[in-house]
Amino acid sequence: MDALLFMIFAAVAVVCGVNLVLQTHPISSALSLVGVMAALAALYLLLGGEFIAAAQLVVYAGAIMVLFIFVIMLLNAGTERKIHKASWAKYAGVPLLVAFLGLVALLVQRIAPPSENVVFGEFRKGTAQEIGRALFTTYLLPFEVTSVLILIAILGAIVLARKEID
Amino acid sequence: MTLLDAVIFLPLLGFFALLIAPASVSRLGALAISLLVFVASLGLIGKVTGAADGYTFVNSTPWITYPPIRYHVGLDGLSLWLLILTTLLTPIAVLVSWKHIDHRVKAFYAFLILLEFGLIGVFVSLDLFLFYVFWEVSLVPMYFLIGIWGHDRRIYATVKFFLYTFAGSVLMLGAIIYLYNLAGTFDYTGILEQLRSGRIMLSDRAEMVMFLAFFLAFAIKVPLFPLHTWLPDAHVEAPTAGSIMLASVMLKMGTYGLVRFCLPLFPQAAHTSAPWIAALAIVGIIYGALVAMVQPNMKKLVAYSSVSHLGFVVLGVFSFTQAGLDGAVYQMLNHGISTGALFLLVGYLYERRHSLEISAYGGVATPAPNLSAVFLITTLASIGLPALNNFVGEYLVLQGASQAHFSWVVFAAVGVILSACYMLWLYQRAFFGRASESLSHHMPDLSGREWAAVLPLLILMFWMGVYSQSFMPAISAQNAQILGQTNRTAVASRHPVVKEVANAR
Amino acid sequence: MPANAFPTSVEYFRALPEIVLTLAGVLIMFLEAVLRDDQKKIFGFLTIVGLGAALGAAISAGGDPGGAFHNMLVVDGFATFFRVLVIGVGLLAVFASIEYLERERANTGEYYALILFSIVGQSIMVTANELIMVFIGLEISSIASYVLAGYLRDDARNNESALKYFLLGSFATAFLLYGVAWIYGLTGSTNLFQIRQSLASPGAPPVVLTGMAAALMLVGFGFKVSAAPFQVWAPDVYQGAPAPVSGFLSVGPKAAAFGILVRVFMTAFGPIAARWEPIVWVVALATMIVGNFAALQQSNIKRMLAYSSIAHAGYVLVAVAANSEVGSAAVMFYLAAYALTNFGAFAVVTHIARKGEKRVGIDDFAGLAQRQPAMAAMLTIFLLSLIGVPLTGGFFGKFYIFKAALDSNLVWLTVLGLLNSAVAAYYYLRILVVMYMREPAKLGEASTEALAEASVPAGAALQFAVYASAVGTLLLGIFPGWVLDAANRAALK
Amino acid sequence: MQLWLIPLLPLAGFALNGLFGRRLSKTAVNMIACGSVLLSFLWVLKTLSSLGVFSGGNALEEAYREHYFTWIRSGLLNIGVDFAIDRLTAIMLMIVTGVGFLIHVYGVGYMAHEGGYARFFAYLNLFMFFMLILVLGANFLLLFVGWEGVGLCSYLLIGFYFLEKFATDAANKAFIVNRIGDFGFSLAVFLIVIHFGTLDFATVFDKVKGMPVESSAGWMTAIALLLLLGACGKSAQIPLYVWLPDAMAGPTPVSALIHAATMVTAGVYMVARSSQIFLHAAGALNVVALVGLATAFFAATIGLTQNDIKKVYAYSTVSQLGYMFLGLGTGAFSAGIFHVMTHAFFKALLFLGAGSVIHACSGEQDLRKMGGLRKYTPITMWTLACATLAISGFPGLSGAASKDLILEAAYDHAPWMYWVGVFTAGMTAFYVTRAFCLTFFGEYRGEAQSPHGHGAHDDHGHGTPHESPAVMWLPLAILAVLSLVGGHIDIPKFLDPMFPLNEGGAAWLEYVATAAGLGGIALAFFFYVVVPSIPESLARTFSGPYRWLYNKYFVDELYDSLVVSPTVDGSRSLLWRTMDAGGIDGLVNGTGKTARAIGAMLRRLQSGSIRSYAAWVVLGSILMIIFAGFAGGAK
Amino acid sequence: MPPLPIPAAAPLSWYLMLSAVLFTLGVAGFLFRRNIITVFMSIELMLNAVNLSFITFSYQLKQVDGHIFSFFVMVVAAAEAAVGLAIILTVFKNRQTLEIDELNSLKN
Repeated sequence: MDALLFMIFAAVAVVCGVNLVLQTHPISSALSLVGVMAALAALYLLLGGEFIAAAQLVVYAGAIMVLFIFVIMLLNAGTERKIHKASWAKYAGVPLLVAFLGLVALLVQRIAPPSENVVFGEFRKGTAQEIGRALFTTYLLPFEVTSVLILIAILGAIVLARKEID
Repeated sequence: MTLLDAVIFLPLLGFFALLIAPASVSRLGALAISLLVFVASLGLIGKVTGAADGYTFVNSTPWITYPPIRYHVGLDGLSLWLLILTTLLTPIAVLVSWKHIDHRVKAFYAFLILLEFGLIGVFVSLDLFLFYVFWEVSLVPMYFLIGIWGHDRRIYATVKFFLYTFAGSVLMLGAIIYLYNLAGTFDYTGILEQLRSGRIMLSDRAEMVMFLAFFLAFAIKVPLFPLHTWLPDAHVEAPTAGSIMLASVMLKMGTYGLVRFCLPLFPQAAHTSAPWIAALAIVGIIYGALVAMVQPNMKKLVAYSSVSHLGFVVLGVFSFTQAGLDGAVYQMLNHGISTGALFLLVGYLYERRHSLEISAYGGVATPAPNLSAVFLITTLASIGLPALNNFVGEYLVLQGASQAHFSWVVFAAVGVILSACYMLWLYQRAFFGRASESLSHHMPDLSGREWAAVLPLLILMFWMGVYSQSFMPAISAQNAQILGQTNRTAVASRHPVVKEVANAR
Repeated sequence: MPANAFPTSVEYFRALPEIVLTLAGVLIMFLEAVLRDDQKKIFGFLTIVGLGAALGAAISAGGDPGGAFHNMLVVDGFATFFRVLVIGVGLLAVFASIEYLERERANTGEYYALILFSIVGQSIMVTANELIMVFIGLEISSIASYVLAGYLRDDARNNESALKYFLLGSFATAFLLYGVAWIYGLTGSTNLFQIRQSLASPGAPPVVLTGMAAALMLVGFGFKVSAAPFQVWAPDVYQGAPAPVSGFLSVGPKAAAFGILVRVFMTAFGPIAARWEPIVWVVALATMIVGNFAALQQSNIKRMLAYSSIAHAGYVLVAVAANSEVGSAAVMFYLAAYALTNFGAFAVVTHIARKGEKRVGIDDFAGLAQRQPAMAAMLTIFLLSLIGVPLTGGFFGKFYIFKAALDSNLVWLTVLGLLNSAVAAYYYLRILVVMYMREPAKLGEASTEALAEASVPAGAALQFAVYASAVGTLLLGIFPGWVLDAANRAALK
Repeated sequence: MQLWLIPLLPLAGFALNGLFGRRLSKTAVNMIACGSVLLSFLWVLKTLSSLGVFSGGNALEEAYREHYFTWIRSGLLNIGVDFAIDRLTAIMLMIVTGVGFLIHVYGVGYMAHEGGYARFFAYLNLFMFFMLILVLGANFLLLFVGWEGVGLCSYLLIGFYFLEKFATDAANKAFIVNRIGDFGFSLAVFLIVIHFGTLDFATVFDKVKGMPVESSAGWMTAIALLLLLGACGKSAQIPLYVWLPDAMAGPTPVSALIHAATMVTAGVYMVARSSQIFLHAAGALNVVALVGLATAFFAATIGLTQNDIKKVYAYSTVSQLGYMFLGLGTGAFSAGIFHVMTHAFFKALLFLGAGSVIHACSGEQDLRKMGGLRKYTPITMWTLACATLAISGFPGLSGAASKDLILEAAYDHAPWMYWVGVFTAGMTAFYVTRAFCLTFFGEYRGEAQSPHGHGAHDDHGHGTPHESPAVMWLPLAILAVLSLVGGHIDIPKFLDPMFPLNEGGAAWLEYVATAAGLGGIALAFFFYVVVPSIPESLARTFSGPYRWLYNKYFVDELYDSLVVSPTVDGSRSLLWRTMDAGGIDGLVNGTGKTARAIGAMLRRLQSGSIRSYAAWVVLGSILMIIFAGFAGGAK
Repeated sequence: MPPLPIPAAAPLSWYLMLSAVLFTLGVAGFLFRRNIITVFMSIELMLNAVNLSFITFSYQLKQVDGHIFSFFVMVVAAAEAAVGLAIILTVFKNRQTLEIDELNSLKN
């Protein structure tokens, strides 16, 4: 059952991912990215990450992607124009990717005991309170520091985009 | 704080003083400083020559705690005269530039004095690190002297000069560090002691590698054929003062390094590679002379002649005989005096005629008899006429070399013939014959200032040629020590000193 | 669940520098909103005060080393050294920026705030003992850097530089993260000490896998320190960014990145050194070569300095490859010397470039020795230091690095590095040649105001930055003891 | 005993004239120049007499030496400035100072109207100084000092008219050719130090005495031959004689003093001085004889055809020097030295006479433009006659005495050498007589009005030839007397303790030689006075050989095309342009170019395109993963 | 009906492989897409892939830390998004284009 679910969502994720790469219009790319994220959220759930799954949907799909789409609209970016700029990435890209994927796959093969299966509900640490406790004890400092990160992001956005906004 | 320290740091202070002082007083200031240093340096002679061997005026104060780098300086017979040579030639260089340098005067004299600082430091450092520091420091002012006040292709020349020497010295730095990692100290005497006592052992390969690293740096400075091509350019483009300091003192840094470091530190490697080096030296002697013979440009001619002369020095050093080494060191001084004088006189000619082409001259003897007389004496000195300084050095070098390998001198002595060829030919073309109208117009005889600059050198030519004993004992004593350190590990069979003793009986 | 759920005061004390800096940044942002424009002059001063306070805090925090916040960060000599370094760089950057901002009529508040925050990020990086902290610190400093690089948002060069920096930076960060993920999966922890323990333990995960993961992280760090083949972004970014920012980026974040690189690889990945040492060996060599050789033919001085900074990263990597106590000390000393020297050079460039950075060609330095002898002299000092001429910090830096390398028997790397430094001499000399030995040909027929502009004296603050760097460079060259002892004491054991 | 005074007096003269000469009056210069030499001559006499030389007996059989100071000391090598005086030195001293003084005096007259008057005498004094060092020096290196010094002075004096290219060329030639000789000399010195550990004459020769005669060629032979090479340079022997004829470019007194009487005999002196070494190297000694004989013969043949009076005498000098070497080579050292002395007398006289003639003809040196001078310059003619007879070996005159001794020794050594020598003697007699006749007999062939004399360097041009002033002919007279009676000073006996003389051979040897001489004289007289048309017809009939002789066997041209121009051109085109500028420096600059090329290549990788940058990152990460995962640990 | 030939549960390695594939896809997007925004989105994709790995490992190790880490990654992603888009805006304002290949005025 789990396996079936995994396959479905994995398939969705991969298809959307491929679509993201293939689409020439940013909007469709963005939408397929949303698809990926949704699928991933489901997989998180399978892995027992309730909180993360929710965050995934809220933060990513909800907030970030909306921002993206907003900007795309703002700049009403159209489909990519075909400009022939010979960048060696275009030719070397595929082999590079294959090589990279191959290596990582090898890594995966070596690392994870195929025997161990993911059983839904076996992992209970992913709940909100577990994460909350961790955040406010062990990971207090990073959590606080993140505020600086957010602050700086806001600041940066203002600095750079002020004209457009006001 | 010894007198030596004063001699070392006076130029540095002078440098800053010149920077601060207004440009109007730069000339006089530089002259005063350099003369002061010279007088002070004369005070060093007595004590050093008094001491049989070992170092005098030693000052060893910690500079950097870790790694232990000390400000360790000292004088011995080997370094003394080179130091005096430096301090003597600096005021002369100042005098020579008096009229010749007319723009950015302040900077010029500042750099000149800074150069003196670096050069003095090189000759007195007894800490390898300190030595390297001074070695590089002396490079910078010369770079500017050539680059700013040189002739047309000065930039090419000066960059070439800097890169050539820098490339050589970085490898030396590597070797120095390696030595430090072995010995745990940069102190020259300390390392020497450890090598002698066998507390640190170098594998033959390691020794050879480090020897070559040092040797390359020095050989480039000397310059030893085929690493000499920076020299003609640098000399031709440099201002007179620059040429003088370059030829008379800077080149000696290389030969000094060979004697001071290469031989005692890496005796086995030195002996192993001696035949090859001697071969290069001999090739340099003949090659330099032949190429000098066909140069249309005076400075180039003198530059190539330096290649030839310094070939003798290297040959003497690597003969590992007392005579050869004494001759080599003595020849360093001689070359400093006579070639310095040659560049100085060429500079005089240039100031008058604004050309370095020999063809632009001819018949100078008629309008300027004194100048030509002085030039003639210098010429004779540089071709090694007896009773003039070079003869003593060349004789000893060849004598020593002949004791090591007679076949060496059979070739090397050819250089003596050739030197006569190119110098006399130069003299004939430049000074003999009928002077053209324009030439005799622009060819006043020596002025008082010019006399003042050249006279000390003339006197020294005769003095060093006739009564070498004023200088030689100190040198000999030191060389004997160095030879002892060098030949200890050398195989007895090719042990020239032994042979010399045998001959004596 | 650790006993002390709530941090103690000493822990806050150990984090004080970051706190101080953050507060200063926030204060400035607040004032930016409320103050009138003519009152905003004080920002520069404010920033300096904040940095000074942070400096004091960092030093005093170094007084009693130890971990804090569940060992999220650890304050040891190493961390303190780098904290002081990055804060010092920040000070210089501020001094160098004041005049520039006025000249470019950019608003100052955010700028200083960004500088402050990016320093927060850097100092978090270097104190981090936990990959999460490393990551967040890295991001803080990076994001700030992205913004700073594009600070003059109407300047096309700024935009491009910012975009490139941002995209490639995030790209590389993704690799870093992936590596972290693997390390986490393999060792079950993100704490550096625990990682080390698990790698050293008998039941350690297969070294092949950890090596690969380490390699992935090296990609991220290598990008930040602009090591080949990840150096590609540096020239474009440094050339495009505002001159003082370029100076700041080329030393501050880079120093921090090196700090954390050394800490992660020498402590956490110490047990698998055999895996990454060869990589670093190769990378170091490649970086030196790429930097030095590509710099040979640059005509834009900012870009040339960018390449040179790549080359210097290569030298530092040599010390990293040495992977020894001496090596880490060498890294620290070199970064200190390099920071002063390189930033000083950029400061001079900032001054010469004039409004809109029109005068950044090497030819624009022609005859500088006559027009602005002091500036020329200072730049000479910096260049000589970059070449590695004795009595300058750069020389001692190189010296210690190659000493460390030879200690670890990296003979060939040393030889090649030394030869590289000889090659490098060539392009530094070119600037000296232009400054001292060329007459200002372009100014010859240029208009009088161009001449006037070319010989405007530098403002007090900028001059202070330049002279301070120069003095520091010389001090490190003549009396390196004080910094070197600190570095040796702080070296990672 | 203050031997040092002997050389130092001329040196002082040099210093005074050299430094202040231009500000001094002519008389003052004369006083200084001649005075200093005269004083040193007198001091020589005083020294010798106080050493009891003139009181006969066995004075000076042991060398008397003085040590002044150490010149060079290095390790075990210790070379002092020592003067030593023995019988050989005594003779040389007498010749040098005596003849030298006469020539100085003569110079006063000859140079009276020349520019650079003070310079001339300064150089002359300097020459005296070095020449005296040469003969007084008590070790090889000091000898070498004088050796080089006289070379320098000859350089300066040959190039005295430095406005003329030919003069300075000749000067350079002289110096450089001598350098080639010195090359050998110095190598010999090195060998001597290697094998004897010292350069002091006494020590070295004592050691040699103890050694066996070297039959096969060993290091002793090597030393001897190298010394010989040096001697060949200085004494103008084959193959290094080429400089001497050109050296006539100098003023005539110079030719007389340096290139006839004294300097050129230095080689002979040196060989005689190191006789011990030569005696212990039989092969080398033989070579000396051969070289001498060959030189004597060929120089004489060349002399037959020369038309420049000074050239004639120059070649005769070369030839006479050959005789001396023949003497040395055949073991008759004393004969050689004897000939040195007599030759000094008559050859100096010949040159001074020639000078006087040239002076008379206001600078004309071509025999074809002279003639019939006997009515204008009687004194010159008579003195020259004495010299001519003396050199031709007229019985009883100085030349005959020494030459016959040499020839006898040659006969003992190898009869064929004797015959060649005799033939040469005949030729000698022929060409000196020829010169004499062409000068003084027949009609004056020079143009009556020569604008000015002595080439370009004389301000008193006047038509008809005229006798020289007393200051010039007095020395001539004295030398004439000497060359008449000089043969009766029994040098061989005086030198006997040093060079034991093998008792003279059969009497007929003398007669044959004398006959040859007289025959030569007669033939020349017949050719050039009685039937002046013969020479031209001969030259026409034997035009081939004549041209060879007239052009001195084309030796100069040979050397030039074989040695000089290849060296120069090779150095210029091959070494400098090709190797130095092209090869080595090209390599250096090439390195720089390569570096920049690499740089350009690396720059192009920096395409500015973000995607390619990303590709770099990916590539790098792949490589790293591979390296870390699989090639890892390969350190 | 016979049971489908699929295991009851998916092994960990599948999850990791998926994350690897997604990461690679992200890289692919970066390399091949020419629209800056799309390129930026590819980065987001890569980050998501990394998150998946974290969560998976966290499951394997039975630890919460992985979740925390991915949480921080999200935050960072958000921050990056804000700044990145701002940068893109300025670029667009200056150049009126989002073609990534047209941004190569700085090179060599």
